[in-house]
Amino acid sequence: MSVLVDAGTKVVVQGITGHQGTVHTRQMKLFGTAVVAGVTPGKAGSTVEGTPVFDSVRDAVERTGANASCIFVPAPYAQDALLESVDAGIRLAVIVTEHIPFHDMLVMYHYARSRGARIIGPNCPGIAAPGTAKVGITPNVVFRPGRVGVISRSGTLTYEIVNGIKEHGLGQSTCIGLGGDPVVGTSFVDALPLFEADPDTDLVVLVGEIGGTAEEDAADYIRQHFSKPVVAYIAGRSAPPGKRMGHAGAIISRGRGTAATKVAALEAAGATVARFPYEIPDLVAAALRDGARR
Amino acid sequence: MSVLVDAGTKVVVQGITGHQGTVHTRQMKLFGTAVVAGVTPGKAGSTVEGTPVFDSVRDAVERTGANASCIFVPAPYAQDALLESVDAGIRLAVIVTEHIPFHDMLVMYHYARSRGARIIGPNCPGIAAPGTAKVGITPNVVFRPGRVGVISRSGTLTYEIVNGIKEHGLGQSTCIGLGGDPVVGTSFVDALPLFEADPDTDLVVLVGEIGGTAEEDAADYIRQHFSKPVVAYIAGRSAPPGKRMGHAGAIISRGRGTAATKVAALEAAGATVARFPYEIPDLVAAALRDGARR
Amino acid sequence: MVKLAEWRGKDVFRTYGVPLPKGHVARSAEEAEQLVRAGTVPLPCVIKAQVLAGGRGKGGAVQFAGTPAEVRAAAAAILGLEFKGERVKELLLEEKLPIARELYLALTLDRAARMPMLIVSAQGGVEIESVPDEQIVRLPIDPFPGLTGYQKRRAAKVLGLSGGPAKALDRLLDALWAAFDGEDAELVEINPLAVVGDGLVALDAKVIIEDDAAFRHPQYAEIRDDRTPLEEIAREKEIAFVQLDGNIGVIANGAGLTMATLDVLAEYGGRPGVFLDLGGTDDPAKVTEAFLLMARAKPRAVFLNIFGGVTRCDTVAKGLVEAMRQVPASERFPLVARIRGNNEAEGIEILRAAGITSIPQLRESAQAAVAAAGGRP
Amino acid sequence: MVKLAEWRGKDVFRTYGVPLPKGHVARSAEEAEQLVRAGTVPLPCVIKAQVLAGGRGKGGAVQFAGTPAEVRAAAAAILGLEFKGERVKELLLEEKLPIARELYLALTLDRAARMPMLIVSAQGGVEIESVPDEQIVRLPIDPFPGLTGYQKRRAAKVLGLSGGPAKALDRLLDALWAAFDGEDAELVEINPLAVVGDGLVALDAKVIIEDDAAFRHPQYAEIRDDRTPLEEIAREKEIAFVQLDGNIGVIANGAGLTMATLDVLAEYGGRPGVFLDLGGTDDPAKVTEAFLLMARAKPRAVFLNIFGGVTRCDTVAKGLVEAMRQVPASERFPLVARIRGNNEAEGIEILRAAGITSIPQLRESAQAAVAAAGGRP
Repeated sequence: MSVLVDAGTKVVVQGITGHQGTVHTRQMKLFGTAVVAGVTPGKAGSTVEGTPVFDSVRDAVERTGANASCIFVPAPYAQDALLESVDAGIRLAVIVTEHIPFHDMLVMYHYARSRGARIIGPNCPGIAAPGTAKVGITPNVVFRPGRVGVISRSGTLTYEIVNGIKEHGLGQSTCIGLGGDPVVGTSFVDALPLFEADPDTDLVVLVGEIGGTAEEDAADYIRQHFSKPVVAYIAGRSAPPGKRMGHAGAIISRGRGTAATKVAALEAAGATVARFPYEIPDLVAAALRDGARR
Repeated sequence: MSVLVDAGTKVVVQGITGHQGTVHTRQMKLFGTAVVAGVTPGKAGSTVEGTPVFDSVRDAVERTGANASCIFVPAPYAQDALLESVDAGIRLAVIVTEHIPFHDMLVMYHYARSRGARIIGPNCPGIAAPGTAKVGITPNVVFRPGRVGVISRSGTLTYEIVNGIKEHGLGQSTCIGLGGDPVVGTSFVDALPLFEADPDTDLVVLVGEIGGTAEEDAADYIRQHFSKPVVAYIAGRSAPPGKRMGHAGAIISRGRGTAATKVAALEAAGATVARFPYEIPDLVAAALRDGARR
Repeated sequence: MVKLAEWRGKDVFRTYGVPLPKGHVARSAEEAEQLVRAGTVPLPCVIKAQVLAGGRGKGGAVQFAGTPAEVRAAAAAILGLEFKGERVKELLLEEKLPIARELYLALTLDRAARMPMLIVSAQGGVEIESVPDEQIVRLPIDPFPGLTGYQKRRAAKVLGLSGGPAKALDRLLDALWAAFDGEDAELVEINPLAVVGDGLVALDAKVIIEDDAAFRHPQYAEIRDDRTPLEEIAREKEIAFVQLDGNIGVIANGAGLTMATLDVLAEYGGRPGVFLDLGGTDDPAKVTEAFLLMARAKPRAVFLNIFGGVTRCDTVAKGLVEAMRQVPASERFPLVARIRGNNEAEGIEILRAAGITSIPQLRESAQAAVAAAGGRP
Repeated sequence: MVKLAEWRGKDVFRTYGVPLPKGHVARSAEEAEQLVRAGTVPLPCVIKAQVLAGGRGKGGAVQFAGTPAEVRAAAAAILGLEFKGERVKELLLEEKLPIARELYLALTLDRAARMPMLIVSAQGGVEIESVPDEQIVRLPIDPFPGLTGYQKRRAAKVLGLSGGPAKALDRLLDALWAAFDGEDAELVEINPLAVVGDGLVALDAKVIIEDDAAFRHPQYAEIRDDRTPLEEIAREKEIAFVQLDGNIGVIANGAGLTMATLDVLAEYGGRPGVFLDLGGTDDPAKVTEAFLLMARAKPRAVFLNIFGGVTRCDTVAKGLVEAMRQVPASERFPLVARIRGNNEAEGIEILRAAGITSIPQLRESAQAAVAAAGGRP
């Protein structure tokens, strides 16, 4: 089993005729994902990487049974693309697009929520369940089927860590890259219950960053509701306050969201916190040997 | 048992210091309802009919544990009052106020829904469960505890019919007046499942009107999901098209929502349809003798 | 509801940026001629009666003219018309445009979904009721976030528009949505919406504003195109009052009870001519006012059917007795009363003291009312 | 993010109807004096340095003046200041008002709730960080339906306002909400908000606009108050680039990996001075451009840490080799490279051909970078 995606996942790629849309359609297919449709208004009838293109998500869903969307459309049109997919019945949308105004994302989040749809992202790598399916842009080479769940606010750092887990001889059940924006559709607190319920996940690696309080909230959740071992890492320990560290969400302001508060909260919740990414594989292996956190 | 209200219902009256608010606070109390608080901004500290008045629903909920609201505030302020009550944690709001613009009601409906709150009304008599509680303005004298559920789009006509049931020697489990506006928080289709699940309701009287397709939708629901006997009546059989018959929702336009289509749909669904209000008590008594509709 | 005449609807459209033909209102044939002579309205032009009923084209209420003299003649002819019961007092003169296609667009309310609904059809220029259902597409619009880009693209596809006209539709739909939302409309309809060259033009405008939102839109309070004089007075007094084609006046409280009363009267051969809904009041003066208004409608008989809830029976009885005292003998009418519910005993006693009997059963009282009006039984 | 100077923030406020003191910007002492002589700014007045840092009052960057001569002197004094690293180039002159109380208001984002948040405190006029938490009230605002009446009443209660000032607050909050929403702001803050007679006046304005919404607000593109010159160039080239106080240049891809790299460097005594996030690119020219920009920052050493995903290792290697070719010998810097992930082998081979060794382990490569910059180990 896996989290959020399974053998029945059928992906529609919104913005499939763009460069990124095309490249990652190919990569998703190489990962073994059923990419059944693409959408670009005005391009109906063409194909991309052998996948039929439609004018609207509604057409794509009606004709192919697509049930998950991967969104690559440029930021000014991303809100419309998400609303369209939700309205067409899609209940899982991975938004890869970066630089979406957070005011737009507020609309998207609340609209999706009112319809029972889940957003991963924006500005995120998406979901990869080795051996099952991938919705997003994580590089195929870093994965290997296994029993470690990964939830991360980072992109490339996640690949680095996932690759480290693989090189250590372990593998992943599902990896979810949540994205580093201030407003994300799915946060750690939203994702943790999925892994708690997943019988094929034995442990979760949680990769956080400075900024916001998502990791503190995750710590609260872990303390109260999460039974599996957690290995965590927080990037940005040495980042100065007031400087935006690439991710719009990664900024320490007004003394909130520092690495120190996050590490302390996670440790208090019983998580093992790595000081550096390269420590993670050993800590994971050790925690797996020790078994359940409680 | 009863529907929507029970022994734990604690009512806050919004607009309690207005004339209607005061009169009906008294009537609700006489019915045996726990009216625990009133709200009128700027009037905190006073009392109405022995009930303490607060400046905000939030204060009222915090101080009295109110869990249902009865809204009498004038139409221009009704939207704000409803949002306030939902935001304060109220999950059942009866809106008595009439002449609320439907554009406002759209906002209210979707906001309440997103928070899991239920609206009855607007422009409605509200809920009365004889022997339990009343939230609204139905006259106390027409009720008597019993096993007949009543759902109605009308006001006074409901009292007439409920009174007829009483005079026939029967009584009501719960009576819900949904209101006659084009946009209502709870429609027949929303209310029927509550009565289906209520072990103390043996039969439902459904009082409809011309206009809209709420009765046709109810008929669909009854046919597919409702097991108890239904006695229905549709007011406005002789009303001419294009004339608004008092209720903003009661208008036949473009040939939709006529009494004939509603009666036909309900009869096809297995309901007994009365031609006149005064036929209802006999039909109810007969249906109760015959038992379950299927 | 306030139904706006075409020219008023187009004024609303103009405010929100819906593209319109060049045009102007005229209230006399002279004025019409002057408008085209001054070039305010280009020739050739269309002259349209400003009435609320549909079907103007077939009914001679829309004419075309190519010269000032023709304009004057057509205007004079139309101003003389009585169209489906409305006398034509105003004309709208508009340039005649080279129309490629006629489409249909409307925004109204989808009650079941509790959402506004966009209605789109490529079959414009005819009454929408006559268009087969499969050629009409209805799109619910969530008020949050409002009309979206993909819905506009869908509408363009349904209408068979691409390129320039599709872009024009995108802008036009934003304007139409803003008008619907901003004016608290029940209906905004463009039929036909014309494809003219690379753009779109609203040839007609049907706008209905919701009464209940009047507190936000005082500018519509003056418009009374769609009411009889008595209905207008009733509206000012905030009494729900409808005039139908019949001779029995009905005073009841509550819309449902009023309709049920009409149904019973009709069953026994009565023809309800006026109905007046007291609603929920506990002021006897309001009841008196309502009765006096009813008297002005000159019914053959009046049937009072009250079930006391918010409105108590004694309140109604008091108001009624006072009204009967004020109505001149020459205008009196037979009265059949039925009052039940809250304070029933007190109300019956007040009526009895004034010589009026309350018949408790709806059927029997309705039959008595029909008889009083001179019908059977 | 675009932080607006006070006067720019007040221009935004003015557009949306937030009440402000009478005032005007001056860029010289002469201009300042002229503004008060002409009556554009009434006397007595306040003269405020237009810098982005807080704490201007204590730092001498805000002064009061009662005569034109005093205005000139104060303006000259402030224009000479260097305030927390910013040179004062602009002044805002404003009338001095009779202030009854100073309050605090702000709208920003509540990330956890995914809603805007209204922040209210009766303790205005001091930095909000110094106000005890129990004196600050935070109200989440659902974007649908937006700021509501009951939230505004709550805010008035928290601020201890009633009567005229409460009515003024109601209007002001609507204006502030419209500004926050309409301008895609990250923050709109009024501190202090002054009670003046029966009304309210925004004495200060702090407005931060979101970069990502620039496509809707081209007017903010010109504002560069808060960036170093190199950061400005990077912004134009759409390269994420931050200058810190240190000497190792870091080029990585992805925000998280960049931060992790800083953390590792810091652990081994390195001081990262510039970091540059390549993000996701597959254009070698973009990589070259980034390297040339890095060269202009004159780092002691550069650490390249790439994990290939969207950005492939060979792309980076090609761009890097080209950049090293273009950098003049005098500006060369020691380079430590670590490239992993997609097309790793190809990338390593390209680097090897150019004489650059990739160290596969993060720890070892970071240690090498620190050593190259002349630190330990």
